[in-house]
Amino acid sequence: MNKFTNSRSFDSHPIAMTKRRQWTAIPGLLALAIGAVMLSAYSGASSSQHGSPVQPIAFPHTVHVQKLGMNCLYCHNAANKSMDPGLPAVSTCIGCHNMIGPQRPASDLGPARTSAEIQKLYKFADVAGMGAGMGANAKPIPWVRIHKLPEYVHFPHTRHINAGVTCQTCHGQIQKMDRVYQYATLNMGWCVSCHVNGYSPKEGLEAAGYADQPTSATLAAAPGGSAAPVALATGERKKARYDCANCHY
Amino acid sequence: MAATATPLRDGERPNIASAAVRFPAVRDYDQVDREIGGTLGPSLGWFAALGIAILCMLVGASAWVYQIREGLGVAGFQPPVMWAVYITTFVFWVGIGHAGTLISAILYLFRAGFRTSIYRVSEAMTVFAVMTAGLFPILHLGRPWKFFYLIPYPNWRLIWPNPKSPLVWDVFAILTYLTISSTFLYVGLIPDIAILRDREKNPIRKAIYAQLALGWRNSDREWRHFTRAYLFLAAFATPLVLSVHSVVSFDFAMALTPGWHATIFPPYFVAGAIFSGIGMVFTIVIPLRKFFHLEHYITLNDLDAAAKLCLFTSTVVGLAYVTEFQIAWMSGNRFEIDYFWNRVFGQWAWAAWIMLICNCVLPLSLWSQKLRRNPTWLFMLSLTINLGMWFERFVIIVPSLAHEFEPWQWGTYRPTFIDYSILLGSFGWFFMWFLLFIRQLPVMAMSEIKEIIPPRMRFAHAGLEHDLTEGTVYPDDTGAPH
Amino acid sequence: MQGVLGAFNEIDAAVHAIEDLKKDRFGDITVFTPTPRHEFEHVMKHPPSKVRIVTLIFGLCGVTFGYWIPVWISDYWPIIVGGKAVAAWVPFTILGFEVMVLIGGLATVFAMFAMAHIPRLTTTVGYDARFSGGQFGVWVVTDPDRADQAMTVLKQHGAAEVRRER
Amino acid sequence: MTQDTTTSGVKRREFLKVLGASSAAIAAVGCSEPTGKLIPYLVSPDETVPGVSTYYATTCRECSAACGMIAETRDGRAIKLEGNPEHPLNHGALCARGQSALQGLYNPDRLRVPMVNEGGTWKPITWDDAVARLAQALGGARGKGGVFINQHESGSFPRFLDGWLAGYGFEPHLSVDFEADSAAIEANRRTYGVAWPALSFSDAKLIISFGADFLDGWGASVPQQLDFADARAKLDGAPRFVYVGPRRSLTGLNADEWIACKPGSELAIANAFAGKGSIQQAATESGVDAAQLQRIASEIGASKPVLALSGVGGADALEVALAVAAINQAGGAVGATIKPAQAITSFDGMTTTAELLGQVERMRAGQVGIAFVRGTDPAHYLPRAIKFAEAFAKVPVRVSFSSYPDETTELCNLVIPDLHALESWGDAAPIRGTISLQQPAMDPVYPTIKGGTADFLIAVAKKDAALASRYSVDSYRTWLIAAFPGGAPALATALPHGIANGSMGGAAAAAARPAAPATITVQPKGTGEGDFFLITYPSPLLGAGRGANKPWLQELPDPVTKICWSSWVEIHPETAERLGIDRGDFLDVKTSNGTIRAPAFPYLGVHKDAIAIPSGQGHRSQAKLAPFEPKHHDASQVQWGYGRYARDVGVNVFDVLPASTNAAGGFAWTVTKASISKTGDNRILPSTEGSARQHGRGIAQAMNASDLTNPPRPEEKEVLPGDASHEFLPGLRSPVAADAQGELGAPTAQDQGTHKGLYDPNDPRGMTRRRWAMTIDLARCTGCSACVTACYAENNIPTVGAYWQVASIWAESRPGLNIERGREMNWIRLERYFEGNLDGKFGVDFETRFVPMLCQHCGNAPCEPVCPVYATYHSPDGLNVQVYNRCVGTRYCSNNCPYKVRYFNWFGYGEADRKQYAFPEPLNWQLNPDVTVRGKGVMEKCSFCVQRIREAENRAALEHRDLVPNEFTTACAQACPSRAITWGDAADPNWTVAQLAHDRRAYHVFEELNTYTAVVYLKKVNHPAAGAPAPRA
Repeated sequence: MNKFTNSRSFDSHPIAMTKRRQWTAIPGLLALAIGAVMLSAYSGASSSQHGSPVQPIAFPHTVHVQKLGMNCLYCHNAANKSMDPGLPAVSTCIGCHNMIGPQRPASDLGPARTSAEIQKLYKFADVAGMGAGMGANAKPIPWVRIHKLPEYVHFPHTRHINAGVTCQTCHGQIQKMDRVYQYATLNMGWCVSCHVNGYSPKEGLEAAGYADQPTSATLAAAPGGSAAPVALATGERKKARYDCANCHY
Repeated sequence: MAATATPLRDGERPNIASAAVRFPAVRDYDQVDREIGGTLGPSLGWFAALGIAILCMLVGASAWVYQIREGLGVAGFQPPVMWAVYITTFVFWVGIGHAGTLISAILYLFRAGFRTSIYRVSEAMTVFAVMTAGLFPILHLGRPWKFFYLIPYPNWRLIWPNPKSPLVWDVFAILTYLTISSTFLYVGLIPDIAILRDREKNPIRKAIYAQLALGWRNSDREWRHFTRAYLFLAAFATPLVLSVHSVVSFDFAMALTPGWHATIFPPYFVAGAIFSGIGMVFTIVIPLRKFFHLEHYITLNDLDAAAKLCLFTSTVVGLAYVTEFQIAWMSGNRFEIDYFWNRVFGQWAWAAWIMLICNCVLPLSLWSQKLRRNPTWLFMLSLTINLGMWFERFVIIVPSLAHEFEPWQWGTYRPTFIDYSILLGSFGWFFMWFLLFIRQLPVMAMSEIKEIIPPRMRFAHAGLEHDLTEGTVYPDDTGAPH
Repeated sequence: MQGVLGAFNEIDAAVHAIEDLKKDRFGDITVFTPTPRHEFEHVMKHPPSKVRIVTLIFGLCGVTFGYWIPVWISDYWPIIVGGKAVAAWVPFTILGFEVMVLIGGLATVFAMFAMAHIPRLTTTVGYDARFSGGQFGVWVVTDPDRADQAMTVLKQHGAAEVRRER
Repeated sequence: MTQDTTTSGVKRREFLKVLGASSAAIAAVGCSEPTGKLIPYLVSPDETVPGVSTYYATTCRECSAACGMIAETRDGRAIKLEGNPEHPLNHGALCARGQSALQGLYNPDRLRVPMVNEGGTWKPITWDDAVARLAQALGGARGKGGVFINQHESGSFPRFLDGWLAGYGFEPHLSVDFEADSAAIEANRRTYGVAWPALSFSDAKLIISFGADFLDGWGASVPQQLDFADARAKLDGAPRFVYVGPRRSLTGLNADEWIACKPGSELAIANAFAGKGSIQQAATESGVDAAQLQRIASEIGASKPVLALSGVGGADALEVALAVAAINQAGGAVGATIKPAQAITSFDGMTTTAELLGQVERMRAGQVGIAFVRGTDPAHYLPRAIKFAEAFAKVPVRVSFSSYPDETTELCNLVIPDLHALESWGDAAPIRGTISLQQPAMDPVYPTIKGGTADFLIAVAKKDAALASRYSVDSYRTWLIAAFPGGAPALATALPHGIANGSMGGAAAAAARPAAPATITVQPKGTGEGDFFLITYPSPLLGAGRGANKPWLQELPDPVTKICWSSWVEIHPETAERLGIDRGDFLDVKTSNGTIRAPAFPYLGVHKDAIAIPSGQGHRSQAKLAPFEPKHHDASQVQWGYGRYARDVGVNVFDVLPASTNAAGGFAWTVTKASISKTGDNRILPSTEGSARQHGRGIAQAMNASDLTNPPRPEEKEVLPGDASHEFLPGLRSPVAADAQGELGAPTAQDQGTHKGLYDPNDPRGMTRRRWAMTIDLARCTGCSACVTACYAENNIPTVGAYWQVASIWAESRPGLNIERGREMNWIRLERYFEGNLDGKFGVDFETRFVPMLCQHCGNAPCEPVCPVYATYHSPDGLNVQVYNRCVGTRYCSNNCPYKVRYFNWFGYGEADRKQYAFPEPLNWQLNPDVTVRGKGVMEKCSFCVQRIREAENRAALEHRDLVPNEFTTACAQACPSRAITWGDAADPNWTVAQLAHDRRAYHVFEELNTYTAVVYLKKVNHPAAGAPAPRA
């Protein structure tokens, strides 16, 4: 009797008085969107962490540091006096390796063997053979960079080394790495956490391989010298400035 | 069947929102559905308009892409004028947004009758204006891709935005405003979308409407919570409107710059925002009621009432202008005096005079009832108001920066085609959304209009009849239904 | 759910039908109305909406949170700008207010959704598309044995259409 | 980590890549693999530590004066030049031109290989080929006359060169310094017996300069400026300074009184002052009020000793100079303010322009078989009337030793690019009895250049059997060591100091050149037609054109007009108004020799009957090259016309000058009349000047000298522009206003809610202990702008004025466009405010105040709270820090900065792949690795050289000590040749800055804004004449 009047866009039509509808989960979509935003916000916190590129020469830190006990500063000789840690010049490598050649004699307990890596070094350095100096066609070794802070971060290695921060604190246990990888996230929160909460000399020394009962002798040998035992004794964490302009300028 | 002639309830006033007959030419619910529903769906003219809007938007978008690529230098910034057309346009659009919330929320609380027919358009205008305005703070950044630095979220840098900065207040205020006003718009739309859902035959459109209607059934339970929530939303939106433009004004008032550093700014900006917003409402609504043949919904009474509001805010803004000069004069502060002298007689005097004439002089015509009820005049006036209010922000921003403390660094500003393109693009962006809106969703709150028009009665009651015929009806105000 | 649905063209008819149904002790009645009418509210005699309590609670939570964010941020990494105190209360009021509105407003809407049971994730019985247009609907949940009685009441009051749902 | 474009462009750490010093340096720096490579040294150099600077003492060769320089090198590259504090001439100061030598070294348009012009096209050849070709040409040219035109320099190279020329039977070379004042030199010779006696400004009671622009480049400007500033800063008995001349140069603007005489009337005034003419006649001739002249004349009589200097540009320069010498002799100057015994020998052995012109006539006559040009560009600066190119073309073999594609080089047919002074060995003799040593600070930028000119000449001589025996040395270095008194061991001792006593053998060869043919007519003053005298003068920055290819100097606003990247015509505002000429109207300036077109600059300091145009711009290429476009730039294409930064910028004023010389043989700059006409074109001048007036805002404050000796009076306080009755908080007007963390971070300071974290005075990290601050003594500042260039060099500030550094699409493009738009990036800028003569009437004197304006490092910085992301904040040690990588570019901080010292990267000036890139290879080698290169969209500003603070702190920590007072300073303070800037820790009374801040002249700019600035200005001191009212603000 009372039908809907006709309109231009909607014709009246018989509709069953009951219609079953399914309502989809709009809230679900919303949650999905929020999740995506949060995910993207946190991604990129450290994209380069654990990066471990193949180097032109598979330099074994394990052998040089762990086995031979070389000091980091022997090769990275500017680390305690410059912003930059310094890379060993090719002549530094050759300084030892013109005595330690690719054909390594039987030594210690190991057999005589050939090192392909030292061959490569000789090729770069244009060394004719054992005992010879660098040749005229020597080329620098194009090491692949692993630890890279953005250009706007000024990181003074000297301040950290002289404050007794061990290399391993940031670079991980290099002495155990066959191939070096980026140990820390190197993101800003990581830097700042240490600056605010403080550096523990004890943990640093443990990472550096002085884990078992640091003695005064090992402590004195550790970077940072005499400052370390004091901090260690008091158990104090050394806090640093976290003012923005300390790193960003 | 006990056909007794008893009243519905004893001693209760029948439920009619306004005592006046708002829509003499609207007879029943079906007519509402038919006529307002009839505005939906594309048409050739609409496609043309949408095409133009999208084109303008694309011009602005390409300009923006180019600007991001090359750097902000492609725009006309000339230090010390570090903010110019972009921030001007930002404040302009935020201001536009305010009238919508004023109409939909504040007038709702005040039960102003003329609100019903224009509030949906205004609220949509608010959302799209804020969406447009919201682009500009990002757009004017030197490094827009770092915009997220302004948002407080836990991050691996362990640093946070500066909560003392007015720009962070802006972020909070604009995001809140966008969220609340779009929620407000959407909540109000739900019953109307349900109507569309129930009437739509095209299965795809029907499915979309069905999703958007969230299963609304018009049940008494729904309406009960709905009306209450709607009231509280309106109650929240009211101070929000005042706060948002106060916060925007803090961008200037918190600064030291002569011409900016003034305590009068928050009320001045709020009044200006409402003024400009009503101007934009006229700009939108007057053509809309013509093209959609909705003269009997958006009646001349409505326009008249809105025009009075417009006149009122115009005088408030005018008072603020005068006060600024007076304060500068009486401060004895040379920086202030120099600046305000420069404002009206200096390099940018023309802009200041455009502002004064459009915002303070021309709206005085609204003292005349005849002009208030003349849609053509209102439309033309609204265009000058838009222009004048844009220039108000321009006058506040550019000449102030160009004439600051340090005379050695006094400067000027010349916009480039990039500034113009992005300004054009903002209009394209706004109207693109607006045009998409008006053909997909009802431009008037159908369920609210139904609330006002008398429901069909089986038995006519004396009291009811009386109410239905009360109120003044202007003879030229009846626009027949089509 | 089983029940009887009546569609009315006239509001007073629907109201009277409800009154009579209530007299007949039909407890579970739902009204579908294209627009909120006080007539139905009065006849249904529902208590006021609880939305306002949610609004109050979340508004207060919002203002607290809105103050807390900037205070915490400022104190977390103290940085002095413009010689101002690290935790400056006055400007933080703005953030407190905005967050109050944001959280309070959203909470209100979600409360409304929750209380009005939307979005409805279940199937709906007893609704008709006409009820968003021009007709009023009265849906009575009833046992099959009393359905006829309800239908009679509805018809008696001039329902345009009455049907049983199951 | 996400990549950040802030620092794209030159990667700071890419410097590591070129550790392999000389070899493959160019190849390595350009490439940037996504992974990044670390390239080690082959052999580690002994004295360098990567990442730590090495410093070399050397000598500046940018002008004849030969100041001592320290070149800072990092990882094998020179990155900064500073004055050598041990050097007796400049005592550690260095002017803008000297500092810009780096951009000569790294100029992207430097010629990289020897080239030969065959049939109009240039062909690169090898060094050895070049040697062979020249040797062959010399064989043919023997006996046909050879002319070697060399940029004048002192030291042993002239002797070496003359010896080489003699070997081929050529005359001694021409040692040309076009900007030098031959008249003054000649007058000095005649009067005092030396070319340039030492001038002592601080011993003078009155300084009177007749057009002698001793702060602009006349004479040895750096030592003169040092001494002048010392003189003016004396609280008691500071000399008054009167400037006589038709145009107020930078020197003139520093004068207390300007006698604006007509051009060419200086002689009458000088004679009158010397008692050889009447005051009345001088007044008539000069148009100056006789009473004023009389007052000065009696002042001269009363103030002994005086110091009178002459440097006029007219044809009567020698006569004026001799008359001025008479004033000096009468005024007791000799021995007191003019010290012939401590002669400056930089100008000894210089040839005059007349001699040069004589040689040009010989060329025209076909009497020259071979011509050499080195370091000088006669085709640019010789007036076009001479038709140098025409004459030069008649020389069959034309050899250039220029490093740059300048106009003369383009006319040559063989080019052997010289090494830059920073790459080669040499010496100079700036002061009698001293040797200033020049040593390479780095390996050559282009290894294709195997040696300097001297090395090349040795190689050529070895090809000649007759000469080979005389040139047994392998290089010029060996020759120098042999000539050095004491030989190699003494040299090794002297090199770290850059200076030695003694002499490198005999004096420069006597001028045994044939007398110039008498073909040059010396024009009487004021010839030609026109209403205006055309005053021309060497630009204090670009000289006669030499500086134009260095973007730092192009971008550095002229100290007087503040215009850069352009030429201009100075015209008095009264005249301009009369003729309806507005600022920026293009004028055609017409003389009998031609017409040039340049925009007008109404300038109070020029005579109303004169117009003034500087030299230096207007470099052109014969080849009509297309405008430089970085995107399509082919590195092998030579940018003739003196390189991309100089070509087609402005106009060459020498185009309209007649070829006239004064009686001393010097070039007469101001001799012709000109007429001007408006062309109807107008442009906004590329000037950094907003308003030249302070509008009473107390930015540059001044006081009278007489007030200094009186106790302070309340009215000494300047009227502040804000609320006059404003009561200042205690702490303001203090030396350095209180800091955010309290009164200079004292632990007793009240906590205003600011004692948190590092800001806590009791924090063990102790950052609050320091409050870095600066004082700027306006009594010393002369406005020379050396600090600006120092800042550009230290802080990697991009230059933005080149015409391609604009948008890509539909963009206007002209030199200085970004400057027109106020987009210059000078972290420190020199504001030049005029005081008095508001109406711009001629004849009313005015005062000039120079204010170096930089970030004030406010304690309550308005910029800080508005930044939404904490990109700028107040650091616990008192810096207003800008964190580039945090900046999102809202620019709100700049809006809120009352001092307007924040600069925005509108384009990617620091991004190598952009056309707006400011450091095209190899200019980027200069970039300071300690300072981030900013990408587009970030704000930047003065950082108080925070990198130097951190470096000093790191060094102190390494040495387990605290910072030593005055241990280091900022780049601007270091460079300032007036010693006007002092910087340091204001919280520690042992730093000089803490003491200076207590000076009674101290004030803060915009103190009423309660910004609590860390920069303290000391008021300028005026010396008004007794009876003459001093202009006041």
